[in-house]
Amino acid sequence: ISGGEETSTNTKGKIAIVYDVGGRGDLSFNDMAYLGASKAAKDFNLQLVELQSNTEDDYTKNLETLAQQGDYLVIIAVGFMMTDAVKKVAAEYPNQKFAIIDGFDPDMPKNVMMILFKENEGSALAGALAALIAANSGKDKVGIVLGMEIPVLYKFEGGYRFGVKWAEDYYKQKTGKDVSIDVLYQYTGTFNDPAKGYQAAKAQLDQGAWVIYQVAGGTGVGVFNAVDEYLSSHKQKMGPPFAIGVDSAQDWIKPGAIIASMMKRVDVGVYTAVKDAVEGNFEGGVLELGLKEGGVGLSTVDDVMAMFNSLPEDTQKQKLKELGFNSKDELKQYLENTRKQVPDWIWTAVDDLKGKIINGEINVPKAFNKDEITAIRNAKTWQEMMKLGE
Amino acid sequence: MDFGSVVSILINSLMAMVPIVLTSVGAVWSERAGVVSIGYEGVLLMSAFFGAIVAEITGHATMGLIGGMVTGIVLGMLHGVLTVYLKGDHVIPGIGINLLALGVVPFGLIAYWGTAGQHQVAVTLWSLETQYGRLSPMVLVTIIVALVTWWVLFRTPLGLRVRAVGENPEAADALGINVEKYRFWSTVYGHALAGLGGAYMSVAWLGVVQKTMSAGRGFIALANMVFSGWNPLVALIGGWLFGFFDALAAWLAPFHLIPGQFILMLPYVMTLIIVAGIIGKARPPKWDGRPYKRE
Amino acid sequence: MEETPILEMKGIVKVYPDGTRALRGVDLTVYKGEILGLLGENGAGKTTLMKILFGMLHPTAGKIYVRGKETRFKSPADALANGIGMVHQHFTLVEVFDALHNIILGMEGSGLFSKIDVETARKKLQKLMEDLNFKVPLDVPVEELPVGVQQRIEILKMLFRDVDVLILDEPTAVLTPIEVEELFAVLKKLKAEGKTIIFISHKLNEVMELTDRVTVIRKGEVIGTVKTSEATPQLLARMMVGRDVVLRIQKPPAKAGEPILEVKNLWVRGDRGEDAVKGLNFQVRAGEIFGIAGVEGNGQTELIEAITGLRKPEKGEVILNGRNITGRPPRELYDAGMAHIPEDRTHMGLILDMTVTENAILGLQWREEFQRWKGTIDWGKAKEHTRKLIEQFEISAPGVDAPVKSLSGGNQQKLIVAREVSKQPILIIAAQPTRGVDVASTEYIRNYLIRLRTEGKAVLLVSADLDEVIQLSDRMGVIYEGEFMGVVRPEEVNTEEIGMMMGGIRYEELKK
Amino acid sequence: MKSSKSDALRLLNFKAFIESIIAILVGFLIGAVVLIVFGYNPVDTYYWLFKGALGSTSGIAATLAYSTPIMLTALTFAISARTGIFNIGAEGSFYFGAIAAVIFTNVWGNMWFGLAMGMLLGALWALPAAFLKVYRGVHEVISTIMLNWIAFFFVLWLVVGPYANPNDPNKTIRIPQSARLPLIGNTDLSIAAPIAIIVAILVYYLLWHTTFGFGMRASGLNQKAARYGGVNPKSAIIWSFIIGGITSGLGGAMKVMGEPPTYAISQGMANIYGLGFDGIGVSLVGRNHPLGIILSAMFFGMLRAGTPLMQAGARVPLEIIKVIQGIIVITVAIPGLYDLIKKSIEGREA
Ligand SMILES: Nc1ncnc2c1ncn2[C@@H]1O[C@H](COP(=O)(O)OP(=O)(O)OP(=O)(O)O)[C@@H](O)[C@H]1O
Ligand SMILES: Nc1ncnc2c1ncn2[C@@H]1O[C@H](COP(=O)(O)OP(=O)(O)OP(=O)(O)O)[C@@H](O)[C@H]1O
Ligand SMILES: [Mg+2]
Ligand SMILES: [Mg+2]
Repeated sequence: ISGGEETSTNTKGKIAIVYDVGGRGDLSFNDMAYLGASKAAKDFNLQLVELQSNTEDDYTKNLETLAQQGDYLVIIAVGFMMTDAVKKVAAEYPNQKFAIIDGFDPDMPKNVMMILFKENEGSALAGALAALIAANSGKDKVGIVLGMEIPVLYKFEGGYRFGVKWAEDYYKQKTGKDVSIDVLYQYTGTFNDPAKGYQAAKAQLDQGAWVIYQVAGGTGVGVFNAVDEYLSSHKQKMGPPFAIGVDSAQDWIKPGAIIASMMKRVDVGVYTAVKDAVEGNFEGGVLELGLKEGGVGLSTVDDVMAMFNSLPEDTQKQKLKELGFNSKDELKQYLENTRKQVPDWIWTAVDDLKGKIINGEINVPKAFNKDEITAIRNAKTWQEMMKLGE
Repeated sequence: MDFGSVVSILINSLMAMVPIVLTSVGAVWSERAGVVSIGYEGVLLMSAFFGAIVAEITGHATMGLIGGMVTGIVLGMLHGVLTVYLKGDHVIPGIGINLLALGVVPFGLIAYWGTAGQHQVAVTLWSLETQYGRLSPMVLVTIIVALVTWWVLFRTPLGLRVRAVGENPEAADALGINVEKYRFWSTVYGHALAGLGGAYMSVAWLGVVQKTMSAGRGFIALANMVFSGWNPLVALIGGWLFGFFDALAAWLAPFHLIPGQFILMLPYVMTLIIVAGIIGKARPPKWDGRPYKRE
Repeated sequence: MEETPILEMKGIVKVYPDGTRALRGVDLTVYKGEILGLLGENGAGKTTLMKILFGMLHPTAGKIYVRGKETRFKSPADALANGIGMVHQHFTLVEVFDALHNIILGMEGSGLFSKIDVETARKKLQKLMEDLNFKVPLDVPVEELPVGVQQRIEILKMLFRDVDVLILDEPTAVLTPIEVEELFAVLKKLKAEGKTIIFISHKLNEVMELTDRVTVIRKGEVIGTVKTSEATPQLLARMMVGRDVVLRIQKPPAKAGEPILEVKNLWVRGDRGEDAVKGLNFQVRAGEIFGIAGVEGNGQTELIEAITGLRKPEKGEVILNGRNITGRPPRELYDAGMAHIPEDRTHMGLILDMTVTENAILGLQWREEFQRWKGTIDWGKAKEHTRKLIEQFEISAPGVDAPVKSLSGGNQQKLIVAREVSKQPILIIAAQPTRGVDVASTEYIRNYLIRLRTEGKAVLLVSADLDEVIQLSDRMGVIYEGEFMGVVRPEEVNTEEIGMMMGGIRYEELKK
Repeated sequence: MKSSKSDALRLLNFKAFIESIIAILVGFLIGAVVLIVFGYNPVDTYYWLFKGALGSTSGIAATLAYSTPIMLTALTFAISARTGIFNIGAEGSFYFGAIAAVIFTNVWGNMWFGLAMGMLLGALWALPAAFLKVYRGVHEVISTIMLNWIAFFFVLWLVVGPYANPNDPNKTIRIPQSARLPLIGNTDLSIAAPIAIIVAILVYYLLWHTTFGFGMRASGLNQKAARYGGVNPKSAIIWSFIIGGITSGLGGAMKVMGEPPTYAISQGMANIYGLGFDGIGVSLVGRNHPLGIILSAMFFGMLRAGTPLMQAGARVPLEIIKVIQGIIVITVAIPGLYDLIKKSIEGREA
């Protein structure tokens, strides 16, 4: 008796993916991992087995169960929280290939590919975009709403702050005007209470934040709603003010209110791992994806449309109806118009920063712990921050 | 704190109080009749989910609210049958309903909308757009529900009987009052209000269904019910106070006067202080949570 | 005079869900305008029968005829609609409501959602109370009222509903003699108005005084019905118990010894902060029964609670066997040789959801004899002890592991007495020891108290049953508003004098 | 005499036990219907579920490991319930037990010290609710819900700030090797599991075989009578909170000291969150009886341990198992299930 048997006859093998407790629907790395894995499964004709985790205690058990079955090309663990579990299980099953998203351990066994992202780099772009939009509107505050305070989020916050400071400098050089942009930030203490995100974003808007970057999983959905509500109560269809999405190209959720998203291409990472495994090129060790590798970046309209296309047909139709569009093209057009609310020079400036980061001229600091983020928070200039990163 | 912020915090707290107050008021009524339920967390979640479905199917947010109430009614009937007619334990079904919701909603999201975890609701309730934020008519509805519930409970024959049934069902029974009927429908009413509160979250307040969106509000509402001394009017005030401290905490957070975690504690610490310092003893209805059997 | 009976029950059988056969085919006939007494030992099935008549219970078999017509009551609502009302053995009052709301409950006289019409109800009630000279305060939460008043509210509830047939299940158990007199006056007036009354009591003299006919039930069967005018208490007792009962207590002369309990200038506050006990002084000596008589609510409860460590006195001293025990916790007092039969059997004396064994060692759980090693209970020994008590005191219980709530009231009370005596105390405090207990058990308990006193123990007896105090006590104090109106030997005074003292006249004044 | 049989019955109210079993069966049955409705094969699903939970040493080890913390938090609820208190503060004490273990084993790397400090802090955190109840009359439902949240944010602050792991941002500093609970045989199961079972038996012994426990149960059923019986209900209540805090605190400490591979509190407290609440359901299904709780915790542990294979083998989503759990718990609430079924069986025989 096996539920999977009949389908596996016409596939070339199996891959498995273990989600962390956030699970599918976090609009974030779990969803992105699914995207990459399902694409790979389709492209290479594989069967995809998904395991959800109820709590953190399930990680080891989930991985072990899969490894015991022994017939997976590669087992993908999504999320840093699985690091210890992967390390342990991989050591017990040296012939099983694993990939872990966001997880790093210096002593990780050789059969594990550790896929890491430079969220700080992508967040720097978000920060620059936010600060320039604010400065351009004569405002002096931008915001960031985060989930529970966990050090992983410091990378986002640090990068965002770096981008803001860099933008102050850029703006001064471009216009000759001094600006000082404050970053309102708050950790909402939860990844799954949209109401908390909504209230946090409202408070920040009240206090003058002009662009709000959300790094809060399910809580972040509330941030979009708060911005959207601000717009409609000011009889505006499009921002500014804006929200910035995270992890996946979230712009389609509230077109007009979301200017862009800081994408973390977990899908690319997962796809790469599967591809390598299928083609026999799988190697353990670190695979770090930054701006240069296309592992992070600000979403383009095409990215958003690709994300939108990955939704089930019905969902797409319904969403279009809800937004009042007759076709996907209209949505696309709308997204493009949204972006036109921001002057071209700002987009150019962000591209400029991106180029400098890619060519190594600028090094975005990475905050791993409280001391590091505190240092970044206290730094006066981006140059000072960069020194911290070294 | 300028005027705008004050108004904004006020509006926020009013919007945030709705699910808590509705649930508390419903729970007050149900417990006044002697039926305890701790399943409101699950009721909120499931009615947020089913309310959204109904809203989208019918295209009317009000229908969604009614859908939420119906969800509450069905769950209330389940609870009522188990506790009132079958004379079962009052606590266990609630635990079960909470667990059930944690399975039904994430599973239902995938099954119905094809999106895991969350769904943006297409049809939401009209609300008053102000410069300081949106104000839902449900705030008014909530206040009216609390007032009317209070009036009926303390001023009318119906309320008198409900209270009698919760204080001493034997006394009520001996006067020809159908204890089971009153208890059962009180339970249903309680859960129906919670259902309304849940649907409000998805089709009015937040415009989203998220797999854990009740986020402890069902339990907060129970605490608020005890806080109120089983009085719908005090529950209204208590729910608003909680919403106020919640909104205040969100507003204070960006100032980082103390570590963020301590700001997040604010509503809970304040509740505890108010209860310990001012309210103190609350006396539940005497037969609260006890099945009534004639033989 | 073959009129149609207003009520007729035929072949009523009742088997409770747990299998108890409470009634085994009872026939009962009630005529309009009579007062029918219903007698029977604890557990005979009186309450069950009446609850069936009132629609609260459904008979397993049998038929009920009301005014000649076969009727089935689904619930009390049907019975009330047929003009049958019942005052229950245990109070059925909503304690936080006032009398008015308790009375109008279910008959508020307006639509479910309209405002309660309090004023009309109040007028009707006031007239009713005036007519019968039967008054209660209408606006005080009933929990703050003395039991006697609560009992009146129960009766008013039914009269407010204009019932033709009034069932009273042991209404006098908690009343003082004066209150009983008043109640009887009202009942006679009601009878004169043509109402029919079914009256349940364990007190034979009451039945003799009030009723027209008496039906006696034993173990779920009717033993017989007699005209009261043709009956004697001895006859009724024999019918109830199935053997001769000694109705007068045989009391050997007292040989009072050393004072065991001394109460000195004791002041105790009541629940509402009032001075409930005002500077009482008395002694109870070894080998005597000291009785306290008085209308309930005159500080007896507070006095006993203060002596037994359940309430802190304001002032004064309590000395047990020469040791100052003022304000010490109960456990210490038990160790010092005190035993306490509390007035509130079901709420204080027993834990109804616990087993017979667990209840049998309540308050003795620390005793060496029940310990396996220090702090742990040897249930084997506890059960052994319980079996002995059951045997010695002739308690009828399904078993030592049965929940104590499955015992009948009389047997519950016997269990308490047994437990307290097994503490081997030097002082026994007995509060209302025979309230609601049937004749045979009453006889047993009273004789036992005498025996203990004759063996040299000190007994402090508090009872609202004046006969009981007079019969048992060697000396008695009559309490009124927390003070003794006099401490006398029962044989020195007559009932009338005691009654006046209970009403607040001092003995010295009486003798003037 | 006849006492031996009745003793056995008392040990674990036999009828209640059968009723729970029936409830579980009915729950599975209804769950099967749900599965069929959504196009899954119930036989297949349950096969993989039980295979995963009981089909291998590692499955059984996982079952026991999952059951350990919820057994201890269930005891917290049960002890209070027996004393007449609705204590849902296990969650908070659990957090404090866990953080205490992290902090103090890093001061002195001794296992017993870690466990002791976990129990101590768990008990201390239970005290505010106890005192508020006894001296201010604050209903324990309010105070424990509020205190749980306060504990959550407070411990979160410790986890993110002072006790964050400088080398690994994903968790707190680890329990030192010397203070970790030994593992049993060749499995990942630590001695936490047998310790929890022993604690449950001790609690049973305490409640039913000591004068102290007798007093607690007496106050739980009838405070007035308990007082009359020489028991001080106030102190019984306070002690029930304390002992409950101890079991949950121990649970929290053992969670981090005895579960490979983490040996720390994860960020967001992901590995210690929610176990206190789960304990309530476990306790209720176990009829608030320590011995019932041992079985009920193992049952819940089994459901958890079986889900990975159920997901992988039968391709059934995790949420289904929660639906089934919910249904089982609701079914447990149906009283007289036993009588009902007994009657129908007897009816057939007659
Ligand atoms: N709910 C019940 N379930 C099972 N048995 C019961 C129940 N109520 C009463 N009984 C039993 O039925 C029998 C008759 O009880 P009932 O209360 O009618 O006696 P009674 O004559 O009114 O006694 P008392 O004088 O003590 O009031 C007793 O054996 C009693 O234990
Ligand atoms: N002791 C009581 N027991 C039961 N219900 C009560 C009690 N006291 C008041 N109520 C209920 O609460 C309501 C309010 O009581 P309250 O005495 O304040 O008002 P009222 O005199 O009836 O009307 P008004 O508000 O006009 O004074 C009453 O109408 C009644 O329904
Ligand atoms: Mg009776
Ligand atoms: Mg008034």
